[in-house]
Amino acid sequence: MSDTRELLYREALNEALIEEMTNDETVFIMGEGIAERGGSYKVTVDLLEKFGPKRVIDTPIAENGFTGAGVGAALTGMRPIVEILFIDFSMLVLDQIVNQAAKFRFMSGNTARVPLVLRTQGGVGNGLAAQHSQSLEAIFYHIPGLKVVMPSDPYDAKGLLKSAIHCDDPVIFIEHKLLYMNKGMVPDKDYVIPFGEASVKREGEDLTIIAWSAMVPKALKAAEILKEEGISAEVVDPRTLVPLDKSTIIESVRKTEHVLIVQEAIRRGGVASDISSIIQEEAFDYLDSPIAILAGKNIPCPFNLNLEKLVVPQVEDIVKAARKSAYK
Amino acid sequence: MSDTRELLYREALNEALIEEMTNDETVFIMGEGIAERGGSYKVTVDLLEKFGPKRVIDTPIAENGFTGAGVGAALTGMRPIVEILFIDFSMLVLDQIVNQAAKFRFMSGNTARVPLVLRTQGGVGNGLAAQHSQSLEAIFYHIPGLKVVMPSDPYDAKGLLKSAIHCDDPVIFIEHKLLYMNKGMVPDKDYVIPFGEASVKREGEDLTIIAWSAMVPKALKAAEILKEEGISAEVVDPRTLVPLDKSTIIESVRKTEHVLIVQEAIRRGGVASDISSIIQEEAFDYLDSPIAILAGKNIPCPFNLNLEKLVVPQVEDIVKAARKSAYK
Amino acid sequence: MAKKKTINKDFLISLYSTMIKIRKFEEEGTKLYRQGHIRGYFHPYWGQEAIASGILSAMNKDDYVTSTHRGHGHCLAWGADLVRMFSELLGREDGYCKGLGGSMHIADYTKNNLGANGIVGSCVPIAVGAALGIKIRDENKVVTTFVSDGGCNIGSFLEGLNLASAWKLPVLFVIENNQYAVSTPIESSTGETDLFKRGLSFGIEGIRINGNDVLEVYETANKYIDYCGKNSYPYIIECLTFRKSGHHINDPGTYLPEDKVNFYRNNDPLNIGKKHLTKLAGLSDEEINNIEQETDKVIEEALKVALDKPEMEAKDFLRLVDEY
Amino acid sequence: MAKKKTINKDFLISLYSTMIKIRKFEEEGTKLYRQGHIRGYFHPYWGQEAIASGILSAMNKDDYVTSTHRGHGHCLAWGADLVRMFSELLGREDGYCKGLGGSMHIADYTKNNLGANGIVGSCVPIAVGAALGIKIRDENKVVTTFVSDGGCNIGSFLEGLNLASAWKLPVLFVIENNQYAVSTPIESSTGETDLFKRGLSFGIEGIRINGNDVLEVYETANKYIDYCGKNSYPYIIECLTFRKSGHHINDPGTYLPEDKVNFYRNNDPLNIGKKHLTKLAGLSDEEINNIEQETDKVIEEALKVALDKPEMEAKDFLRLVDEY
Ligand SMILES: Cc1ncc(C[n+]2csc(CCOP(=O)(O)OP(=O)(O)O)c2C)c(N)n1
Ligand SMILES: Cc1ncc(C[n+]2csc(CCOP(=O)(O)OP(=O)(O)O)c2C)c(N)n1
Ligand SMILES: [Mg+2]
Ligand SMILES: [Mg+2]
Repeated sequence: MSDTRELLYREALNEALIEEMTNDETVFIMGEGIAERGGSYKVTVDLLEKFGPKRVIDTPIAENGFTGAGVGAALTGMRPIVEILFIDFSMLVLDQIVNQAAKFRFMSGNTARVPLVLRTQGGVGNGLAAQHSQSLEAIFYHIPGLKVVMPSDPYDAKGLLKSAIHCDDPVIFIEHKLLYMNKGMVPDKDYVIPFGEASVKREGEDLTIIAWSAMVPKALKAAEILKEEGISAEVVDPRTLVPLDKSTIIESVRKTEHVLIVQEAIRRGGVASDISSIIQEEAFDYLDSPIAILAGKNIPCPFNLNLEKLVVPQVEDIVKAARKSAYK
Repeated sequence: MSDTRELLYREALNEALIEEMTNDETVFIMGEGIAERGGSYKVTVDLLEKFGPKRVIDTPIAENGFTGAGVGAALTGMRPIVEILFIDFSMLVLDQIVNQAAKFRFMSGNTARVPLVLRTQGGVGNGLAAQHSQSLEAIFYHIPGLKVVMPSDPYDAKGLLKSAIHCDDPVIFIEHKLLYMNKGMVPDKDYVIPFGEASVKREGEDLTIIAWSAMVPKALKAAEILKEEGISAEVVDPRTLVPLDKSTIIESVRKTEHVLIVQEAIRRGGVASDISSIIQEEAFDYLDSPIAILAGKNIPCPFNLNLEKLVVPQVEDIVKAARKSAYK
Repeated sequence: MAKKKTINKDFLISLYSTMIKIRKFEEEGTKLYRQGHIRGYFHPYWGQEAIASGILSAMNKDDYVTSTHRGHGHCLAWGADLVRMFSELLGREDGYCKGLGGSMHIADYTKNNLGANGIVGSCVPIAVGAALGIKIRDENKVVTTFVSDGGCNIGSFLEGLNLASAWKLPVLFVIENNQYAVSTPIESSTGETDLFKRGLSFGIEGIRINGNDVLEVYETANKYIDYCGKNSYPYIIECLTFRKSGHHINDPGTYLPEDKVNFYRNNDPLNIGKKHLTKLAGLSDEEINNIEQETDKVIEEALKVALDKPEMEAKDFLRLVDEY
Repeated sequence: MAKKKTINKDFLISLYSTMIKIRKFEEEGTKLYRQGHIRGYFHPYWGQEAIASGILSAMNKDDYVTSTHRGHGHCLAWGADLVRMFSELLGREDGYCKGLGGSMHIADYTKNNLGANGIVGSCVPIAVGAALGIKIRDENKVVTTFVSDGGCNIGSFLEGLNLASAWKLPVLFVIENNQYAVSTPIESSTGETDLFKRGLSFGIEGIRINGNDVLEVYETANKYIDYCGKNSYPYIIECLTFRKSGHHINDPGTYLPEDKVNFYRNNDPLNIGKKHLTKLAGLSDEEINNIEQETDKVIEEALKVALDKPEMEAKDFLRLVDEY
C-alpha cells in the first residue's frame, strides 16, 4: 500500500465525495444545509465551492420530496447522493426508499436502475433524546433491493462511500454521530472497498465479537481488557450489512466456537438477531455456547445523560458479556 | 363457553368495531373509503349508519396527515382507529408512528398516552404486485413502544381487536388480505383476548411450527399431511408479536426439541430471525437440530401469478421444511 | 419541449386514433380480466382518453413522463407497443416489465416513460427529480407528471410542487380531476376544489380546462409545455373529466351520482374527438368508422400475439432471486 | 376560545412580563449550557417572544397548543412553571418530562400543552387531530399550532392544512417566519415567500403581521381565534420575525446577513413591548425596571431550586425499561 495519512472520519467521507464528484459529473449531492454551511457534521465542506450550486444543493425541509427527487434523478441517468440529517427523519422517506427506489429495478423487469446513495447518520450521541438518537438499520436491512453500509472508521468510510457511489442500486449509507471526530489512517492513493467483505478488526481465538459502526471501537477496547484477563477475542466488523459477508463470520465462529454480537440498536428485531439466526443455522455443530446478543435497551433514548449511557452497550458491558460467552 | 356461530374474519372484525364503538364514545375510526363504502375489505360496513359521520370518517389521501391526526386525537382523550389500506402505504406514516406515537409516553415522562389502533393489511394476494403485497411487521416489531398484533382466524381477530382498542398504547393491528373470507367459530358473548398469550393451534410431539397470520392455516394444513407421515407437529401462533409469549414458545420447544418458524415476510431481518435468536438463547440445550426458518423469498413480489406463488411459503414447502427439521 | 404541430387533418386523426386505441385497449383488457386472464388491480383509463392523448402529443420523445395507478392511457399515448402492453397485463415475459410489474407498474425506461406507480402521489417527487437532472445537465427538456384529484391532498404532491417552484424546474403538473378518489368525492377531501389553484401556495400558476376535449387539451399543453421549458418553471393544468366506470374493474361504482355520470355521458372524449374530425377535418362517418375498424384490427392482432407469449420460467425467476 | 381581554395596564404588563420571562429564561439556559449543565440541542426562542406571548394570551386554558423544536417560549407563555422548565432542561426528575424528554420534547399534557417536537412539521397533524377530537366531542375550543418558515415546506404541514380545511376544524396555524431554517434563507426554499398565502391552495385565508409587536400579535390572535372557533375553520397568521442569534446555542449564525440581523435589532420585541408600557400604560422607566428585576429574581430563585433537584435514579429508569 502507498503512503497514508491520518484523517478524521468526516474528512475521509469528504474526500470520497470530492473524488467521486470530480470523476463523474452525474454525481450530485443534496440535503439540508449541506452547501454553504458544509453540513451539520462538516462532511460536505468545500463541495459548493468546488462543484457549484447545481451539483451541491441545499434543500427545503421536505425529506420525502427531495428523496423522491433523488430517485427520479437516479432513474434518469444521474447519481444523486441524498443526505438525511438524522436517520430518525428517514421515517419520512420510507415510501420513496422502500416502495420506490428498492423496487424499480425489479418492477421494471430489470430495465430501470436507481443508483442513489442515501447518506444518513444515527445512534445515541450527547443528549439528543428520543427523536434524534435511534439506530434504525434493521428497517432497511429487511427490504430486498437495498444495500446497507455502516462504516466504523475513516478508512472504511472513504472506501465504502466510493463503492456506494459506484453502485447501480440504492445504497443506505449510515454514519454515526460519535464517529465523525475519530481518526484513522487513510491511503493517499485512490481505493475502494467492495461490498460484502467483512473486516477482521482484531484476530483472536476464544470468542468472536461481531460489531459494526460505533460498537466497533468499543468492542476493540473491550478486547484489550479481555486480553489482560487471558481471553483472546476476535472482532469482526461486517461493514456492509447488506450484502453480508457470511463466510468470514462463519469461519470465525468455527474457529472460536463462542459468539457475542454487539449492536447499538435495540435487541428486538435487530440485525443482531438475524446474524444470530444465520450462525445457528449454518454453524450449529460448532457452537459451544448460545450466541449472545448485547444490544441497546428496549426503550426510547432518554435525554438525561446518565440515563442515556444505560441504554447503549458500553465497553464494560461488552467485557462482561464476552466473559460470560467465552466461559459458559 | 357460551353459544358460538360461524363468522368470516372480516365479520368478526366488524363486530369488534361495533361493540367497542357502542361501549365507548371516544372510539372513532377513519380511513379511505371506510364510511359509505364500508372499506375495501368490508370490515367497516354499517359503521357509518350506526355511528354517524363524526365518528366514521372518510379521509383524503393523506396517510401521514390523518395518522398524525389520530395521534393528536389520542393524546387528547380519544381512542382513534386509523385504517391504512395497505401496509405498504404505512411507509408514509412511519414518522407519526415511530417518532411520535411510540415515543410520547416515554418522552413525556409517562404523562402522555397514545391509545391509537393502526389497522392495516398486508401480505401477498392475487397479483397485486410489489407495492401492494409486502409483509412489513418486522419494522414495527423493532420499535419500542408499539404493540404488534397479527390475528390468524376470526376468533382471534375479534378478541384481539377489542384488546387493541382497550390498550392505552399504540397498537399496530395487521390483518391479511387472504384471511378476510376465512370462516371460524366466534362466541356470541363478549370476550377479549389479552395480549402476550400465544395460541397452540394444534398440539404435537415431534416438532414445533411457529407461524402467524396467513401462515397459520397453511401450517395447520401441513401438519395434517405430516401426521400421515407419522410426524406430529405442534403449531404455535404467537398472535401478538409484541408482546411475545416467549414462555409458550420455549415450553413447546423443550418438548419437541425441533423448531420450524414459518413467515411470509422475507427472511432477512424478519421476526422469525428474532424468535430464532431468542429460542437458541433460552433453550440452547434442548435443541436437537438447528432452528429452521422458512420465509418469503428475498425479492419484491412479482405480478405474474405463477411466480407470485414462488415467493411465499406454500403448504408443500412447509411440509418439506418440517420433515427436514424433524429428522435432521 | 413542444414542437408546435399544425392542426391539420392528419394530426386530428392521430389524436383521435390514440384515444380510440386507449378505449379499445381498456375494453379488451376488461374482457381478459373477466375471463380470468388478468388478475390484480386494473384501473381503466377510459373516459379520460383526451387528457393523455392531448398532453403527450405535445411533448417530445426525449422529454419525460410519470404516471399514476391509472396508467395505461399514458403509456399508449406515449407510443407504447400494444403487444408489450397486453403482454405485461397478462404477466408474460414479453411485457414491458417481463410480467413482473403488471398494470400498476407498467413503464418504458428506454423511452423516458417512468411509468405507472401504485402509490398515489409518489410519482410527483420522482418527476421533480427528473427535471432536476435536466437542469443539472443543462438540457432543454420538460417533465410531465399526472395526478388526479385524490392525489392532490398528499404530501408527496404538495412537497413536489414546492420543490419545483423553489428550484425553478420545468415540470408540467397535469391534474386529471375526475372528481372522485375511489368512492370519495372531491368536495369531502379538500377545502379548495379548484385544483388549478393547488399551486397558489407555492407561487405556481394554473388553468382549468375541459379535459374531455382533446384539442383543448393539446393546445393548452402545447402552450404551457413551452412555458415550463422557456421559463424553467412549473405550471399546473387541471383537466376536468370523469371516469367512465368504477374505480377499478371490480368496482361497480354504485356510489356515483347520476348527474356526475351524465357529465361523462354528455362529454365522452371520443364523441368530442369525432366532432372535431367531422367539423375541422371534414371526415365522413365512414372514414371515421374506418379508423375505428383499423384500430380494432390492430388491437385484435396484438392481443392474439400477446396471448401466445410465454411467461417467465420459474428457474429464470429463481435466478433473479439469487441475484438480490 | 378567546375571551376578549381589556387592554389595560395590567394586561400590558402581563404581556411584557411574559416576554421578559422568556428572554431571561433563555439567557440563563444559555449560561447553563455553556457551563456544561445542559447538553443536547437547545434552540432559544429569543427574538420571537412577542409571538408566543401575544398568541397564547388570547387563548383559553382548555384550548390546545402544539409547538416546535423551538418550544421554550410557547411553554412559558402557556404558563409553565419555571422550576419544572429548568429541571427538564437540566435532566432532573422534577422536570415536566422527568428529564427524559429535554428541550425538544418539553410538554405539559395535564394542561393541554402537547409540547415541543423534534421533527419539523410533525406537530401539525397532531394539532389537527386535537381539533378533530374537539369537533367529535362537540366542544367549543380551538387548537393553535406553531411552525416556522422551514416547516412550511414539509408534507406534514401541507397535508395538515388540507385536512383542517376539508374537515372544517378550528385550528389556528401560526407561522413564525423568522426567515431562516438553520442557514437556509426562505427565498431558496420556496417559490412563494408570502407564507400567509400557504393556505390558498386549500381554501384557507391568512394574514401577515409584525410578529415582534406583542400587541399586534395579541389583537390579531384574538380576532382569528374567535374566527376559527365560530366558523370551525382554520386560519393562518404569519408573524414576521427574526432569531436573535444562531439556530441553536452552538451555531454562531455567521451566515446571517447584516441587514437581516438589523431587522431584529431595530424590532426587538422587548423594546416594542417597553414602548407600549410607556405610551399606552403610562409606566415610568423605573416601574419597567422593577418588572424586569422582579422577573430576574423569580428566575434566579427557580433556577436555584431546580439545580438542587435530583435526577431519576438508574434503578427507577431500568424499571421503566422492564415495562416496555
Ligand atoms: C398513498 C396511497 N394511498 C392510497 C392508495 C389506494 N388507492 C389507489 S387509487 C386510490 C384513489 C386515487 O384517487 P385519485 O388520485 O383521484 O385517482 P383516480 O383513481 O381518480 O385516477 C386510492 C385511495 C394508494 N394507492 N396510495
Ligand atoms: C423533518 C425534519 N427535518 C430536519 C430537521 C432538522 N432541523 C431541526 S430545526 C431545522 C430548521 C427548522 O427551520 P424552521 O422550520 O424555519 O424553524 P426555526 O428553526 O426557524 O424556528 C432543521 C432543518 C428536523 N428536526 N426535522
Ligand atoms: Mg380522481
Ligand atoms: Mg425559520
